[in-house]
Amino acid sequence: MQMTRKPSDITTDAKSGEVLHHEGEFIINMGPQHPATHGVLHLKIWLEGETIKKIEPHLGYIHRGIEKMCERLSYRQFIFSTSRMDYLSAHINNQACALAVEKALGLEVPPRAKAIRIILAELTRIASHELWWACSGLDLGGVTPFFYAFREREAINDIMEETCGARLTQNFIVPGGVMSDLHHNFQKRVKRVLTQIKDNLHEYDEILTGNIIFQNRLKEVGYLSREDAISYGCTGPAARGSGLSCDIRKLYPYDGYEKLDFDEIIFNEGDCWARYRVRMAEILQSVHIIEQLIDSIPDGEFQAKTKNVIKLPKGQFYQRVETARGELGVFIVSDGAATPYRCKFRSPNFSNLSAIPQMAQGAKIGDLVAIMATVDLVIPDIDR
Amino acid sequence: MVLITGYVKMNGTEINIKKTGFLKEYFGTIFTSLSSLLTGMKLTGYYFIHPNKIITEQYPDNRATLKMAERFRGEVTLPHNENNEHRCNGCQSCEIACPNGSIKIVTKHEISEDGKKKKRIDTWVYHLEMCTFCNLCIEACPSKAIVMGKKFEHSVYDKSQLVKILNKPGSKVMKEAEE
Amino acid sequence: MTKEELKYKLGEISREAAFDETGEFLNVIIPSPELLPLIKPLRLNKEFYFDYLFCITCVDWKDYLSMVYHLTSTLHRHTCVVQATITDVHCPQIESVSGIWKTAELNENEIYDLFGVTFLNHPNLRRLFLGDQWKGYPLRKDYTDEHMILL
Amino acid sequence: MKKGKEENKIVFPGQLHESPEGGMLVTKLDEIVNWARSNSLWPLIFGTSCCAIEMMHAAGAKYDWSRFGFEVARATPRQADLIIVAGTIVMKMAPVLKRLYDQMPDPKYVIAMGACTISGGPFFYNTYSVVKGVDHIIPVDVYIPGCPPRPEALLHGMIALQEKIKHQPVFRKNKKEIHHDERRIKI
Repeated sequence: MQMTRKPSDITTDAKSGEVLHHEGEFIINMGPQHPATHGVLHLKIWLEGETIKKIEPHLGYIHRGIEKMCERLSYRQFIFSTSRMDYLSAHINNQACALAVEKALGLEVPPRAKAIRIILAELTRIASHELWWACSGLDLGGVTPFFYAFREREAINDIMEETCGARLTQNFIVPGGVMSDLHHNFQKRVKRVLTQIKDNLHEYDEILTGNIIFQNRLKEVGYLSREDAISYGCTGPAARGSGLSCDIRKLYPYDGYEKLDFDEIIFNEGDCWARYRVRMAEILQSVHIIEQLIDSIPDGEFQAKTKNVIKLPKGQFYQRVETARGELGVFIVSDGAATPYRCKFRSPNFSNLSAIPQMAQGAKIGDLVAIMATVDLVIPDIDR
Repeated sequence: MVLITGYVKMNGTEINIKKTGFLKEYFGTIFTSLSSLLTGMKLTGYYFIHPNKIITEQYPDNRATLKMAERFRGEVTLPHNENNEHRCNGCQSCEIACPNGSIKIVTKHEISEDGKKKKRIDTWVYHLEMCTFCNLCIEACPSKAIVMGKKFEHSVYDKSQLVKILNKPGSKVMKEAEE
Repeated sequence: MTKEELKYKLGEISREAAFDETGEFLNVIIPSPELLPLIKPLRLNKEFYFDYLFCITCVDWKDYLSMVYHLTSTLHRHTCVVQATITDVHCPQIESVSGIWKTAELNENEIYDLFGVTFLNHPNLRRLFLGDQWKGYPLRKDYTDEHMILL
Repeated sequence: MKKGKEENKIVFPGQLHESPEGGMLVTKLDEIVNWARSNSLWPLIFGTSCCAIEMMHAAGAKYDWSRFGFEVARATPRQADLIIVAGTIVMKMAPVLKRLYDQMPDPKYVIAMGACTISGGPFFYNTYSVVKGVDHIIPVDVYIPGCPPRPEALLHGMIALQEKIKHQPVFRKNKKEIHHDERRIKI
């Protein structure tokens, strides 16, 4: 963090005459290399004493041009690049792309592939929330949660490695199904992990949730009203903590979520504590979803037959899924060729980030870390 | 909704102090926060005296027993048999399937015994420094010539060592894999 | 509201609107000056109540640009897509919708950065990702760069 | 020291002349300093994308890089002597990375972790804003390919760096470094 303080009363821009800042006002640059930003985010913060007056996000420190890149990749290939966007829910990103292609082709995915996708997606969601829990503890000054959450993450990563071949960026989904069948150990190990998570969740509560110091840092901090959440386009746990029903799995079900029994977690308080509780409850909902499927994975093919070179019909296709952070939309404009004409990823983090200045208005600078921790940003997903 | 996670139990310890007086509130806050802190530290202490629950893996010492999963993607390999033969016939499907151009196959034309011109691989260049292990090349290979290797320790001091030539010198294509 | 009802109601608001029903959602295609007169009632009118702008993007069609707004309503749960055509490729301009949906502010910065579309009445228009020194608009189809090695 | 000059010099009886690797004392001092340096590498966290998660896993309970003395991960360059570049570096980030590297005190080491850092990786072709390899900006000591590499692979790379540090000259006059490029890493 660099701190600048100008001695003169009012500093104005030489060209436009616009007032830049007044006396007693600090401008602090948080980032682009700051441990609490979970990546390379640059926030320019106007402060009056300790109170935040204004925040301006400066992005692009990890802008890799994935949308441009996808215009030259075939529909089989462009799936892999999306795992690098929101790498914590890489599997769900891949699923979104595959679903968009399948929707355009009118391709029917075998039920076995659907079940495999959902189980892996929910495992990804649990792993992502575990990491969020670890890091929000870390951001707010507790190092211990980090080690507890990574224990469960390792168990999930081992399953991913055994079935998909990679720990983090799996690239297991292909248009029309999944790349290969489940590993024979899969069901046994998933059940073991689910019991481990359920048994260990009380430890999470003992270490962090029940801690009064931690609770006081989250309660009544970073308030976001339901109207603002809608206006800023917030999705995911960040919006559900403000009472907005926006779970894509419920509203626009895909891959057979409509047959499953689970609850959409909604809290109405709108503060950091509500967002924290949404995520903690979502871990259990994901466990519940996997439990329904794990013993009844349908038999049959794991991949529908597709042509070697996939060509989408002309038109525009929009597919949305619920990642661990909210709604990911894949918007493909096709001109009938083997590559997309234009590919847009509506990322959940980008909209959630735009609400941070609103949440942090009038808060103290120390609370900004709590706000960013509970919104759970993944910066490469913002910049793409 | 609150019932499903365990924090209902913890909610009992939430600060619930009425305005009874400054001192009582002040010390009450200290007491509750200390007690909740100790609850967490009790758990840490539990693991401290239960060393059998430690999951730490002794990495460089356990290399002999460390086995990667069956499907683990470590590197692309081109297996050769004992006669120095491989299955790659140089169709370049993997090169086309690779999304980031980490495979380059240089082909040459060979004249076989019966006088026919045949396409054969000259060098099978694999850029390990660019590979993302997405498995698309393996899926695309029609003759199953390439497989994913299990080795993951690729650290080098020099970047140029990461560009690998997978076909061994003097290797030939297997009879059954031709065309 | 179903697609047909939306189409009928929207046709009453804007005379120049063309409709495309081939996709999943109802597409409303309008010229760029017609954007605000159409989109304001969509947000404010109780029967439409499109309060949730979930995706803004731009598509470069070489001889024209089209801004694509995906709108949905958290009340009625109906969706429609507004496509505003910008014919001037060299100096594209369109009215900002950041006064109606706050999410548009950052998204329009992104589009300004990557496509070069200038948003009129935008509170803080700046190049979000690439910075002011960057030349050209990368997501345009005619963009060339020496750093960009094509496979 | 030039070899050609030494051959032409007349050696008087009783005169001390340096051995090519430095004297006994200096060599031993070197070993001590390098032992201390290699076992207390404090990394600067420079995680920009996916590789940072695997770096966190390496710090986590299962892999636990504190077994090697790496656990003091710092967020400031002033207190770090190793920078693990984990993730894509884009044009806008490159000056920041250079500046962070310049702010680190000597001796400093760089590990390039993951395909994006080594060469641009998946973003080498068809993108406009990615730096094609971090060694265009700062000198790299150890390259760890993978996308992202396993935590064990990161540990392997860091042990390889320790190996390299153990062989570098500190007090020895002979500043010719041992060519690590030809040596295979063995641990």
